[in-house]
Amino acid sequence: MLTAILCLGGIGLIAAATLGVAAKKFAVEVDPREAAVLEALPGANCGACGEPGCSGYAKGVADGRLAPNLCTPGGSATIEAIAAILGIEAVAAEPRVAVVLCQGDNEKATEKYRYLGMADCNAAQKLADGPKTCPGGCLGLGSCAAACPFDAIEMTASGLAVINRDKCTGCEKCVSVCPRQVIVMAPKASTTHVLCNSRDKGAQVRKYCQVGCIGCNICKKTVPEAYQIESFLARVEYEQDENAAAAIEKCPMKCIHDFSTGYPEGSRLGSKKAASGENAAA
Amino acid sequence: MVSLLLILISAVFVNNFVLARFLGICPFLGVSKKVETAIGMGMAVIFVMSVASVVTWFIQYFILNRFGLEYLQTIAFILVIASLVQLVEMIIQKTSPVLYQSLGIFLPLITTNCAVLGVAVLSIQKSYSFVEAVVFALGAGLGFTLAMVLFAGLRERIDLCPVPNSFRGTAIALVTAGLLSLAFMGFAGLVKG
Amino acid sequence: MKDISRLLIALTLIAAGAGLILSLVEGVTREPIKEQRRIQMLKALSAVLPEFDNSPDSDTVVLENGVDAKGNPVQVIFYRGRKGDELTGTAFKVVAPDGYSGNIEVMVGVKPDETLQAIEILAHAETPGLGSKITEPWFKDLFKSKGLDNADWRVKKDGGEFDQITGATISPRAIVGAIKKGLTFYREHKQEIVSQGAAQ
Amino acid sequence: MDNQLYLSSSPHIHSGETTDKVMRLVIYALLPATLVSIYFFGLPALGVLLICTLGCVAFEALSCNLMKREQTIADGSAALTGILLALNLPPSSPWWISLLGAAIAILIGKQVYGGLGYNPFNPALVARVVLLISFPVQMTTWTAPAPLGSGVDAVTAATPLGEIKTAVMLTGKLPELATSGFGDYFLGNMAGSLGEVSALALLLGGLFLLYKKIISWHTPLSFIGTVIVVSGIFWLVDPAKYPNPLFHLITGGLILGAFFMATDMVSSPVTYKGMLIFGFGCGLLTVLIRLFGGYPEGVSFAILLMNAATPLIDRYCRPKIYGQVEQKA
Amino acid sequence: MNLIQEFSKGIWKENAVFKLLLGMCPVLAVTTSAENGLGMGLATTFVLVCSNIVVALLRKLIPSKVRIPAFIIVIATFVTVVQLSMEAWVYGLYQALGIFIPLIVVNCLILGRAEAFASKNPVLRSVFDGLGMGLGFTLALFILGSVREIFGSGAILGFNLFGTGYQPMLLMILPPGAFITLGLLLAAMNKYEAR
Amino acid sequence: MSLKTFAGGLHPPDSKSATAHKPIEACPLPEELIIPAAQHIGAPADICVAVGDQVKKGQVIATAKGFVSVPIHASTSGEVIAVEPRPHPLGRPLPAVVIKPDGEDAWDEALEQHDPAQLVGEELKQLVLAAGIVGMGGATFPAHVKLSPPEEKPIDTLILNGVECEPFLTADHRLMLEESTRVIDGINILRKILGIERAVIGIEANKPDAIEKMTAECAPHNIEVQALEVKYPQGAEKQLIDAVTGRQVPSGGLPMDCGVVVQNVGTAAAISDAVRLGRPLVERVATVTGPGIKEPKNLKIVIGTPLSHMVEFCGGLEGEPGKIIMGGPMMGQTQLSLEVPAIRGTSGLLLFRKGDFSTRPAGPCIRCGRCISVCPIHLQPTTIATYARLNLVDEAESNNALDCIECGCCTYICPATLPLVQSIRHIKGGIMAKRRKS
Ligand SMILES: Cc1cc2nc3c(=O)[nH]c(=O)nc-3n(C[C@H](O)[C@H](O)[C@H](O)COP(=O)(O)O)c2cc1C
Ligand SMILES: Cc1cc2nc3c(=O)[nH]c(=O)nc-3n(C[C@H](O)[C@H](O)[C@H](O)COP(=O)(O)O)c2cc1C
Ligand SMILES: Cc1cc2nc3c(=O)[nH]c(=O)nc-3n(C[C@H](O)[C@H](O)[C@H](O)COP(=O)(O)O)c2cc1C
Ligand SMILES: Cc1cc2nc3c(=O)[nH]c(=O)nc-3n(C[C@H](O)[C@H](O)[C@H](O)CO)c2cc1C
Ligand code: SF4
Ligand code: SF4
Ligand code: SF4
Ligand code: SF4
Ligand code: FES
Repeated sequence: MLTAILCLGGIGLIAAATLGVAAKKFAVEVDPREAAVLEALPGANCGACGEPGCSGYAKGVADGRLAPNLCTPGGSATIEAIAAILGIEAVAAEPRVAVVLCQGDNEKATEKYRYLGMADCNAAQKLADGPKTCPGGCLGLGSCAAACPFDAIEMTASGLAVINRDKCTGCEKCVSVCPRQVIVMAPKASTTHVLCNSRDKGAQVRKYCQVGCIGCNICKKTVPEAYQIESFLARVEYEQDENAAAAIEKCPMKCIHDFSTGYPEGSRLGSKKAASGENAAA
Repeated sequence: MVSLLLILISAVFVNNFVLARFLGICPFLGVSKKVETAIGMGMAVIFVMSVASVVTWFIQYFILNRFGLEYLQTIAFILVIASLVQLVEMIIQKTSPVLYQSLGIFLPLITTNCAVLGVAVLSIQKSYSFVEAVVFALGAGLGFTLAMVLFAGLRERIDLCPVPNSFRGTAIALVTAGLLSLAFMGFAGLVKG
Repeated sequence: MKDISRLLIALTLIAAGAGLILSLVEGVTREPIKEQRRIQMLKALSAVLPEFDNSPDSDTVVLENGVDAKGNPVQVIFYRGRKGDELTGTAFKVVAPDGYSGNIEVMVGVKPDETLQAIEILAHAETPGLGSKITEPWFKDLFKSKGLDNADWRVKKDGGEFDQITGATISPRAIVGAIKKGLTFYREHKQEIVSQGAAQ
Repeated sequence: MDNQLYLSSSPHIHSGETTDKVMRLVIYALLPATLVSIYFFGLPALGVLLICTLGCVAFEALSCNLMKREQTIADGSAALTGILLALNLPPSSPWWISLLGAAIAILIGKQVYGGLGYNPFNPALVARVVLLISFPVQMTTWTAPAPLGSGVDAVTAATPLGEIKTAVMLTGKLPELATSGFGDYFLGNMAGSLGEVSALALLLGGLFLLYKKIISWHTPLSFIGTVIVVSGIFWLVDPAKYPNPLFHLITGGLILGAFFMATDMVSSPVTYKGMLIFGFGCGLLTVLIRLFGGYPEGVSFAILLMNAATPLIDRYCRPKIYGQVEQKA
Repeated sequence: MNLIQEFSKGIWKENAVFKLLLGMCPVLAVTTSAENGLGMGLATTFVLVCSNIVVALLRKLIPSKVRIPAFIIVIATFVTVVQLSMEAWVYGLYQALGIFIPLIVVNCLILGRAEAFASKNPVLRSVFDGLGMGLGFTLALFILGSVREIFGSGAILGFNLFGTGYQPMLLMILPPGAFITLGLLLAAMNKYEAR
Repeated sequence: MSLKTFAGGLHPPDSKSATAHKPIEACPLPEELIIPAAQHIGAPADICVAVGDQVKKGQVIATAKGFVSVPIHASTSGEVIAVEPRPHPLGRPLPAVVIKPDGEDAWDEALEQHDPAQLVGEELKQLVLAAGIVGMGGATFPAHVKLSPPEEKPIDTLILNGVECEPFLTADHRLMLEESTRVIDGINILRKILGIERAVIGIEANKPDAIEKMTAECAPHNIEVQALEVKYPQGAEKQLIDAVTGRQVPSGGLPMDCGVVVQNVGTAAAISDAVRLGRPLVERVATVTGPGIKEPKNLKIVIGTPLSHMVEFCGGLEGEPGKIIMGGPMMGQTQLSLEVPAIRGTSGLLLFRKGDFSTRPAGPCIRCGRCISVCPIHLQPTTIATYARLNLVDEAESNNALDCIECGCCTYICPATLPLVQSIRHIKGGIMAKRRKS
């Protein structure tokens, strides 16, 4: 028994002594933030973050190279702790989501030409400014869906991007990738939108789209404070849009939509939503 | 000589530490996303395994066996390995920043890599001589590296594939590891024992 | 220096504490473990030996049988089972080096008339579901009462009389060969084995 | 609106060589071998072929449906995988083995990675090896050829490679069959998998593929060449223990593997240099496994192992690009 | 978070195997049968709970520099206790689990919980955390072991399921089967969760 | 003589027989000419005329803006009837001068004739600039820029590109047969500007008559003629240099980095006119061909002629057009309508009906490696395209995406009918954008 205690104690002593001395002798300056992050990490050195060990990850986080949420063992507590150390702000005050301001899918809007090639909106845009006749309409080739890190965008069968407002985190990746600037960020609370992005004159819009905004001013006349019209295109004033929905029925082109009542007809998300609604009722 | 070679081949291919013995799976799954990282990790493991097997061999035969303390094997080994790894890390970090970048950063991960402890325990279990133990450790490290680098290559490729949603991430990595291990079954029987 | 000494003390104490606890636990488990190992041994022995009432694990004869690959002598331990004073059988371990994957260790029990009482597979690394069928009773029973003189020690496939295992001939073949060798060795050294130290 | 004008990026003409055409040509190239196998092994062989092929196509269709992806059975790759799988099975395989094999090939070997073009391992070989390991009894029970119309009943027999493996294990010496009967082996008159048997039929198909430029010579040549050289060295060292290169060449799955399976472009390197390395690795591993491994045949494992190394080979075999020499100088 | 949640999170939400992918070696290695999986899981749970208790008790006393070695010693102690006890009283399982008993020491799960949880929480919470995590681990091992045993040997906990006509799929109890089965299980779970 | 060539490339059917033997015909003036300000690589020219102005043929209507830019000239005499955005070959309306020809086609009297023997290199170069000479091989790169290599990069070889490897096109072929004197004169001027002796004309072996004629006529001028293997893209600058000199242009570099300047034979002819006659670049030879055209022809057209006018002169359309391609089938650009004008870079007009081209949707890459084996730059198109699909800019860059010359070989050969070139072009844009940012 004594030998066991002595032996193990001895090994412990030697280990501690070497480590202690070595720590003094080989001390290396480290970024205090890095040290703090390391302290906050679980220290499991499991590699779940994809980095070689916790210290590698701590360094990456301190450098800003890595996101603070990659440590699975640590869970949300660790993420918060790291965020606190790095002084990263908590989530933005008002949640915003992306909205695709277009309803002109293959069935409702015309094409300038038939596009053959890479399924990428930016690539198509380079060929004579994209196949869609409407210069602002969604091309439907899904660059935004591919870019969204949260799988929040679905492409409908008829070629239109639809954003799942529950999944969207407001990261704006899709906005920066869309060649037609048809995606905008809007407050999540604002559910009424004019789903059109064409600045052409009404007569021209009618030629190429069944659901395009023609700038007829009816919505503005109905709810003056909620709408604004510029270059033949109506926009909802998101600051004062409580009553915006009142104009929906009035719009002759049916291009105003309220997302609180589900998704526009024809989009896959729409049908999905309806189905889950039934479930909820049952 | 031949027996040493057989030990080596067996540890690298036939009884590959990762794919046949299931040791060191955590880093195998965790640090195999990029080939470069996998190579670095592999080198670090080879190094630590070799050093650790030397030290633990001496501890076993000159301390534990001598005092009849075989039952302390686990605790003594892991204590030694953990301290050793930490020590090596500190030394490298101070003395050679270059080496540290390419090798040292992997060291902490190795402390809790059961492959290292596994090598130490197995070579005692197999009553290897000192030289055999070292060769065994080397082979185990090489086998680990081989599996890891092959796997990292495959994963880099899979990253570019439209894997079905439910398989994305770890699931497909595990299936791939399974197929890799399946291929390694071909080495079965190449060396007996 | 202060934190180093704190560090030293803490780690040493914890390690020593661990040593203390473990040595205590070891103290408690030492006997049961010994007993377990002995029971394992006796289990194997009683499976292959005819009835006995002594402790065959302590009634042994050790003989050398050639050298192994490294040149060290190979020791074979013969365990002798007795009933009363009568020698009822002898058990010893044979090793088949040519199994499908690695050595197969077999305990064989020989009756005084040089035929087998039974065999038991102690250790093997054959493929589960294939070679591992050597541990199934029907296979082990093939060897009951077989001796050098009343059996053709080859598997059926090679013209002998031992059933092989479908799809896995190598493992049985290895065992048959090893037992045959063991029996031959037994026959050659029977005198020493039976009589040595018989007094105790 | 019906707009007939197309716009696209250049170029505007295409060679006309398409994926389905490539697959179709490979299937044609396999016809001689399938016919020979049906000739030698009769209805059971036909059964295995049908179950594997239809099974693969069905599982492909099923998985496309499940994943809501575009239907891809028309590209012919699933059918090809099925035929190749069948050629890798013993003629006596029970129906459920063939069907399970088809499921493994298509689902685990291919579709979990996203379908055609993405699988890192050869699907047919994944299935074969899974089956071999899972059901060694069924997968190593061979029947001797019973040519159509000969009225001979199928009897179990060993493959030449299996037989020499057992013999060498047993006696340390080669049996007689390792030095004679090569003519029969070449034509396919021996026990083995459907597609292992007739080197002649397979060679015909392989040459057709080479001629049609579906495959390049690099992989088959370096594969077969390495087998000849490495097995030749062993043979020269001890002709009593190691069979001669010709034996290696025309028994077992070497020809099938070298021309049809190692050349599966999806799971092998894309550059010529890479293909040479790939073939070399396959050849070396094949001989080592055949001579020293636990399995009598090593082609499948060798190819799978090299499949695993393919990403690395590709990585280190990038062609030197135009104009890069000068830049460094 | 109350104690119940502390306990239950480890069973599913933060399951060590399915969600955190910790301690994979024993998960893959010993699950050739449901029984082995169960045994390994319980052994790990025991060590986990005990080490959580001790670490939670000592958490104020251990200087942070030697934190890791100290935790490892604590864990190794309990592992050795388990090892010795199993050898003494459940010898068959001891043999089946083989080298993976000493390797519980390096199971990232245990050190991870010691570091991440026990060293920051009081004893009682740590016990519940350890229990939850451990049982979650055990559950995962049991499931994996069952699946592999059912397909690989046609049996569950040793009871033959399908009669003699069934051809067990040997692959399942061999190494490749371990990886592939776990991969497929994970995919099935992803599918389930994505609904 | 053994034919020289480069490594890689392929042999698409050359489809030149419809026009190879047809002499160049002058296309009559259309109702109105649309002359865009952007006709070359570099900054578009500044329009300097207004509606109502009367212009003479060869008069400057837009001035060069910056060094890499050239002036634009009226291609006939008449009245400017509009200065506004008009459909442009690039696919969107761009500023253009619209001229209603007065039918006289009168040259601007201010244009002076010169004797090259009397002028020094620098003066000749100014004439080239003033004449708005750009590369006629398709890239429309201002010629005076190419002719101004910096001191530290000595030039020793001038290569004349008479390869015309694009299928269907025969304009350069006919030019060499019919206007060899102008070409040779242009070469002599170019040699004088560059101050070098060595000049080589590279011609693909499928134009034996051109090789024969040029060999005979070049001999007295000490100009070499090199017959080259028939292989696409033999006419691409880098491949041509490799074939003729055995040198390789460094990755990311220019021909002058290996002492070579390459000019199209048409460019040489235009330079001859610019110096001897003082005539700017207002007309060019273009092949109008393809299964969608009734009578394929080689035309001499004035810049600004709408494509519809050229089609009409060639007997009109054969069936419904499916693709209108400006240029050849490998590198040409598809057009939205026949209303766009031919510009300085228009070497041909190719019309396909639906069914004459593949509309097969792209499948997944089967890694057959063909694209790699045909790429004349030895890139791995499939790898770059995969990165492009996933928008992985850095990975594409490290795979040398920027070296791609967009020759189209890879897309042509790909059995999965993947739009490889388009993907690579797309990611090249991404790489350039990233570089600009940092
Ligand atoms: C994965 C695998 C494992 C095998 N394991 C064994 C084994 O453990 N024991 C054995 O005798 N044969 C084993 N074999 C079979 C041998 O390779 C050999 O084919 C067989 O022993 C010959 O016996 P047979 O004549 O009954 O077919 C195995 C085969 C495979 C494919
Ligand atoms: C930005 C830019 C600068 C260039 N500068 C020169 C130059 O200084 N000298 C030269 O000989 N060519 C120069 N070139 C011309 C190219 O070498 C090449 O001839 C031109 O891009 C057209 O080639 P292509 O038809 O093969 O694409 C330049 C091209 C570009 C795009
Ligand atoms: C793929 C490819 C093919 C080309 N083929 C030709 C050709 O056949 N004839 C030609 O004159 N230029 C061809 N070019 C353009 C040449 O690279 C180069 O720009 C031109 O010869 C330079 O002369 P220029 O500036 O006088 O046009 C080709 C370019 C590319 C990228
Ligand atoms: C030359 C050639 C060889 C092929 N070999 C195989 C093969 O061995 N196994 C297989 O499953 N598919 C093979 N295929 C078909 C196809 O590539 C295979 O289904 C893909 O691997 C699936 O992604 C081959 C195709 C070609 C063109
Ligand atoms: S919203 Fe923009 S990026 Fe998305 S599919 Fe439409 S055009 Fe493309
Ligand atoms: S990319 Fe970002 S902003 Fe756009 S839909 Fe996805 S989550 Fe929302
Ligand atoms: S990658 Fe570029 S250079 Fe290479 S073949 Fe394709 S288009 Fe031509
Ligand atoms: S040619 Fe097409 S299918 Fe072949 S490797 Fe290139 S991209 Fe892939
Ligand atoms: S349990 Fe994590 S490496 Fe083995």
